Amino acid sequence: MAEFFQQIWDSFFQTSSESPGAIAYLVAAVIHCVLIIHVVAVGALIFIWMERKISGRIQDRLGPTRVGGAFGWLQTLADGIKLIAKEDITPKDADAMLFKAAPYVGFAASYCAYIALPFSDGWVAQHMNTAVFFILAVLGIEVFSPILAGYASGSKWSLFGAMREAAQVVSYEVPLGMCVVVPCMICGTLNLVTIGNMQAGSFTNWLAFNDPFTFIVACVYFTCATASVNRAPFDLAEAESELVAGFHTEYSGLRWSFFFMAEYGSMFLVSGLAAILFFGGWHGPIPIAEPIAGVLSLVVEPLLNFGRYVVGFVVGDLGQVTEGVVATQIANLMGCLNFLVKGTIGVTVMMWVRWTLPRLRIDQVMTTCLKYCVPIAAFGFLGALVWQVNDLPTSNDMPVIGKNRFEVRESWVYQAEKELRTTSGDQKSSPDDQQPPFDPHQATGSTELVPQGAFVMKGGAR
Amino acid sequence: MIGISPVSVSHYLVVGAVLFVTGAVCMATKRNALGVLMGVELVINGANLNFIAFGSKYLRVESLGLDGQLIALFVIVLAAAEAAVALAIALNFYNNHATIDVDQASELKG
Amino acid sequence: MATQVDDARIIEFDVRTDEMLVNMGPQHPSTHGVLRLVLRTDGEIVSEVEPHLGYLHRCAEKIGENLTPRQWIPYTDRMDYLAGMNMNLGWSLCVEKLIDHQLSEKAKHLRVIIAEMGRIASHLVGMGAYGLDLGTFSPFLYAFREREKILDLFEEACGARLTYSYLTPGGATADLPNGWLQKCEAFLDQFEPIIPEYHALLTTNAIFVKRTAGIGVMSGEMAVDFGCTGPVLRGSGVDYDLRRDGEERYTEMYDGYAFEVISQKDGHYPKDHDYPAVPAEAVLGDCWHRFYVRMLEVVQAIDLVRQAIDRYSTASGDWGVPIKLAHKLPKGEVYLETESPRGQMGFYLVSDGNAIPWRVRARSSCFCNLSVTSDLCRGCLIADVPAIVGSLDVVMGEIDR
Amino acid sequence: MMLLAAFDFDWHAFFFMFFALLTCGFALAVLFTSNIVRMAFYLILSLGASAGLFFLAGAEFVGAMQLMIYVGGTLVLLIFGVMLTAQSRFVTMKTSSGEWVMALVLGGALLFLLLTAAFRVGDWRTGHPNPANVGLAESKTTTQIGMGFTGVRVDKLDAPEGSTLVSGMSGYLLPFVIVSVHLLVVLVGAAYMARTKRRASSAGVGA
Amino acid sequence: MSGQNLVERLSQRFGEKITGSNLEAIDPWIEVSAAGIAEVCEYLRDDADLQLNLLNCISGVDYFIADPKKAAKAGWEPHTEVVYHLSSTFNKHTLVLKVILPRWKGDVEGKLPEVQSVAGVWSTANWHEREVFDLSGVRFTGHPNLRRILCPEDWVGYPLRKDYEMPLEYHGIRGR
Repeated sequence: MAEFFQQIWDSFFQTSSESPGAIAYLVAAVIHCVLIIHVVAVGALIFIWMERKISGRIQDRLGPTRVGGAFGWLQTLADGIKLIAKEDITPKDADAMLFKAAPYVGFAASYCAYIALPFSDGWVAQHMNTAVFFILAVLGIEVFSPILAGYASGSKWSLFGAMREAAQVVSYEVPLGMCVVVPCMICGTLNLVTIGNMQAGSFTNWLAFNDPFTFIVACVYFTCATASVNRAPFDLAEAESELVAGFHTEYSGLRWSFFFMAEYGSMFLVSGLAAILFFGGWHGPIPIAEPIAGVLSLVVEPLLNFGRYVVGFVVGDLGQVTEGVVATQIANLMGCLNFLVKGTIGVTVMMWVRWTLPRLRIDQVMTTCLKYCVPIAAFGFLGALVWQVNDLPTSNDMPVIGKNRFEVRESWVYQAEKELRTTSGDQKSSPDDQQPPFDPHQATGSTELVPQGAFVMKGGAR
Repeated sequence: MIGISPVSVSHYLVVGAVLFVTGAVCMATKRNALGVLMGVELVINGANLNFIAFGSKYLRVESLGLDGQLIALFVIVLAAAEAAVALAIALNFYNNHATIDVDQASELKG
Repeated sequence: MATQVDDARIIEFDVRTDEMLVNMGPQHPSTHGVLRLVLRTDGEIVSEVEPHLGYLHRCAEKIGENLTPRQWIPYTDRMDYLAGMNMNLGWSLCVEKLIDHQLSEKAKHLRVIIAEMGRIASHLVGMGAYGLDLGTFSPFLYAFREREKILDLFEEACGARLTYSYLTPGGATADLPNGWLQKCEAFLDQFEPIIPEYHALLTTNAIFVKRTAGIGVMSGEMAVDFGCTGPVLRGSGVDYDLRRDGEERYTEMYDGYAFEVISQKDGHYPKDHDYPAVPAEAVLGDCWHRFYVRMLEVVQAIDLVRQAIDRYSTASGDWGVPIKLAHKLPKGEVYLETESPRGQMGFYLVSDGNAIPWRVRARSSCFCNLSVTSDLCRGCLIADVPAIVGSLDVVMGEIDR
Repeated sequence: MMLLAAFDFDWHAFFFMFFALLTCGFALAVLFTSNIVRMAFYLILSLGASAGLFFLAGAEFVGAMQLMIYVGGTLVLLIFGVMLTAQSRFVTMKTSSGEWVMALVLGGALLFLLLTAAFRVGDWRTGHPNPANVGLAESKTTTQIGMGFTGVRVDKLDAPEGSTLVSGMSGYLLPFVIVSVHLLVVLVGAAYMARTKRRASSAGVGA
Repeated sequence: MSGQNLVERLSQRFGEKITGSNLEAIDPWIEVSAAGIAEVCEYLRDDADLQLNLLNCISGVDYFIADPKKAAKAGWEPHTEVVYHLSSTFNKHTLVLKVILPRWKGDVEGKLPEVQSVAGVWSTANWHEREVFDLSGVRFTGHPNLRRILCPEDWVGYPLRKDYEMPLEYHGIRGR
């Protein structure tokens, strides 16, 4: 029993230097699961309520006002209960197995993508080196849900919705991928935690403001993201004025709500991805989180140590809280809030757009993608590339509070230069070129293969 | 786990072999051109699994290294190209003959 | 999507798909009631549209053969239920034409106020619902917000909000209550500045223009050939409005009013300097123009109501006492059309000399306007079908009668 | 891997079994289903599960690539094809039992051969003595792969002098370029080929 | 152009096909024979003076009284009229045409009277003729698609005929 508490304690405050035990991992896993489930499921509840309130305000009405007090904040819950109670209908012409499986495919994909989405520095379910790529890939899988639903429903309107969805999502993956590549290129990694951390400091360090091209790319990213999660004005797959309800025409009750949870889940996902890739991730516009956390930890740390002392009478001594861990965790918590706020802002913008604009036609959606988004994204990509290679000044060079993002310079462009110089030159075995031993605990992406000398060289150039 | 701890290359090869054989049988038995295409995908995937297994550093001390992954990537891309062409052929066949049954594609038979 | 090839007998497709028959309606969000369109589609392209009517058919004409003209007034309300006042007006004028009843000045101005307010209310629905057809929800509520205020005014005048039965043969059921005119003016003052908001949300919105400009283009000749009337006809550039060109009995209501028929002449709309310019993509006779004509008619109606209020308050005579419920009709037959918001609403009345007509016939404007659908929709995309049908602004209650 | 090593239980083997069973099971489902749409669905699941095996083997990039290109791209294309041709008479097409027997016998023989081969080599059979020690960094192959495609093998920098691999230069630049061009040509060709020409008069079947 | 002039002009041109006129009515009308209506309409549409390019309405009116005593006092024989209301968007004038038909073709009950379709002259006529066919039971020869339009396809009877009896039951729905 004591060991159990010890490990939980360790998982948060790392009292010992050795790696945490299995139960600590289990606790961490449970926390991650709970967190992600809440972001997807409870998040959907909140976002649906938000959408109602926002659309109400946009349209000069109040939105829900009854259930759960003046703001109607329990309205979605009440609707959820209604949906659970509704009859689950499978049409006669439907392919029953696929019809029933389709909503879960979408929800699972949406949920699965959250595995790689960090909510704060290191607060991520699975710390992946290819997180960006993974999220895009899994988002791409989500398209099967409408396709299968549309096909299996046995309704022509559903089939239309499915075809549209397939064509649209597959097309929009192209510009979306191009846009995502730009921050990865600047940071030299696909690791979202690293990308986020590189934008520490004031908001000038955010990649969207890195150079003019990244800003363009950020805008295109958001457009394409809106399209790839099927939000208006690109919500052709469920265009109610044309296709009744598109691919979910035949669905009812809880199955139908799974589509919605998946939709809102992916909305927050792409917004969160935008926040990390372009808008500083969990870093606020002004770097005040760490000082505040430092001050707070002066209060919290003694309290924790006191608590440990009290609990220690029952379960045995748990060990001292490691110096600085509390401050880091508080900063992380604030970062997490930061991140949630940013993601929510993205979702809100999507709602705002939805309730303002008419819907595009399918050919216009394709034109927007192929004639506008792809060329602009390619232009932004090339521009950002040229900017990086020529070492043009970025907003990051401005003398502002916070860290200077020197790592940004450490992109693969330099690595390639370095390697090419090494290999084409005669002497190859200068000690700088050796790979440094990897430290498994240090999970950074950009420096993984970079010889130490590169830093020195860059530092000198500055 | 019983029997397969630690996981070795051989275990991956078994999965690869099952995929390969399933795909091959699929190609042989399916009459729908797209079913045949799916068999091809399975075969390719089985082969890919072998490359990954040989390149993995978790399964062998002396692994193939990066080449395994690089070749796997090439295979994936080529499979995509293959699927596109095969699908185009299937659609063309369907358009011209109003059927997707490969057994009826006997125009070139002597 | 089909591209041109040299050999005209060979059609090239992107990917061949099989033709499908799809039912749009009668339960469909964007068919304005219970219209059923049977679409024959090849992928997203619609090759044929066939409207099926009659889901709201209750044979109001047969009912009219068993009721006196005043008793039939509520049935006219329920034809175009979005512009009940204008329907009342059309039937009243028709009956008055048969019995040769002359109205006082005051009653005529009252009718102008009511009819033009009804026009505003109706066009507001047309506008909002068209936004819905194109997938934007907010303009609908903005439109209804203002329409509600008009309905409040109507309610004050006649006690009903949808089926008014207010204008009757002989005049109206009651005079306008005290203070009504001031309220009406206050509404117009408040409403007029809002119109640019609608233009910003719809008329000039880039996506809206993309969805409507150049879609469903109908030439003036075609519009006349299909008997299209009202904004649909004027949207095709035909300069024809019964308020100016109609029968004496109807146009004399508008004698002395300053208004211009809203139709594009020499590339310009009257008074269009205040309102957004026609976008470059728009072709005369497309959905955008039909919509724009409606928007301009709202402004025109505001202007007319203002003039009518001025003249009503100084006019002589009474508000027009209704004829007796069982007024004996002279033998004969009359036909009269009025310019209702959706087009020319005609009533045909045959009397054999009894109080109850021998035959009543309603010429529905939407019925003719809708008949053009299959020609306009040929070869368009599925998404264009709601755009085109919506731009015709049909009300099924009037079509099916 | 650290995580998996945390328990005494061999999580690596457990997850391998999990994904392997999913992969093989759904592959067999593809084989034994006669409904073409369900076949496509099972194929998605099978390939998705095999992406799990890729992740497990430390090939994160390839796994994500498998999900993105194979599952998210190729299979969507395939499903498109299925939907375009899914007339009811083609949805389920039965195979004659003779063909089944033939195919299964030959397939069984092939499987036996492959399985024998799989366990022949001792080095393949034994596995890594302590996979938990390999470390996270070994899975960080993204940059290496990227460099490999541009022609620089950063993992081969310390190759011995004079070996067939010129140090660091045994990359895949040429194949990469060839594959890119090939892909482009194939896509253009496929798009061209899928277009049909029909006589305007015969709206029905074929040219 | 005064009514009298027009009637004379039409009579001159079409002779027998103009069977009568009533210029004293509130809306004066010209009576045209069932066989000549399409021809006359085409002329009215294309004539440079008239340009009656807009067909407002086609109405069917049934004249029939079941009660023989009342019928005797009616002053007319049972018949069916098809009334065409025309107007011109250029000249802003209107015209009424009438075709007078027997209630049943050859007085055989159930055989619908026939009149030429003008759907080729004005496209408006397409649906209006369908409606008249549907409700008043007049067959328009040469109509491209003469089906019921407002009533269901399998409806029995023509509701606007004076001798119409509402069916007692329609697909299990009580009629009366």
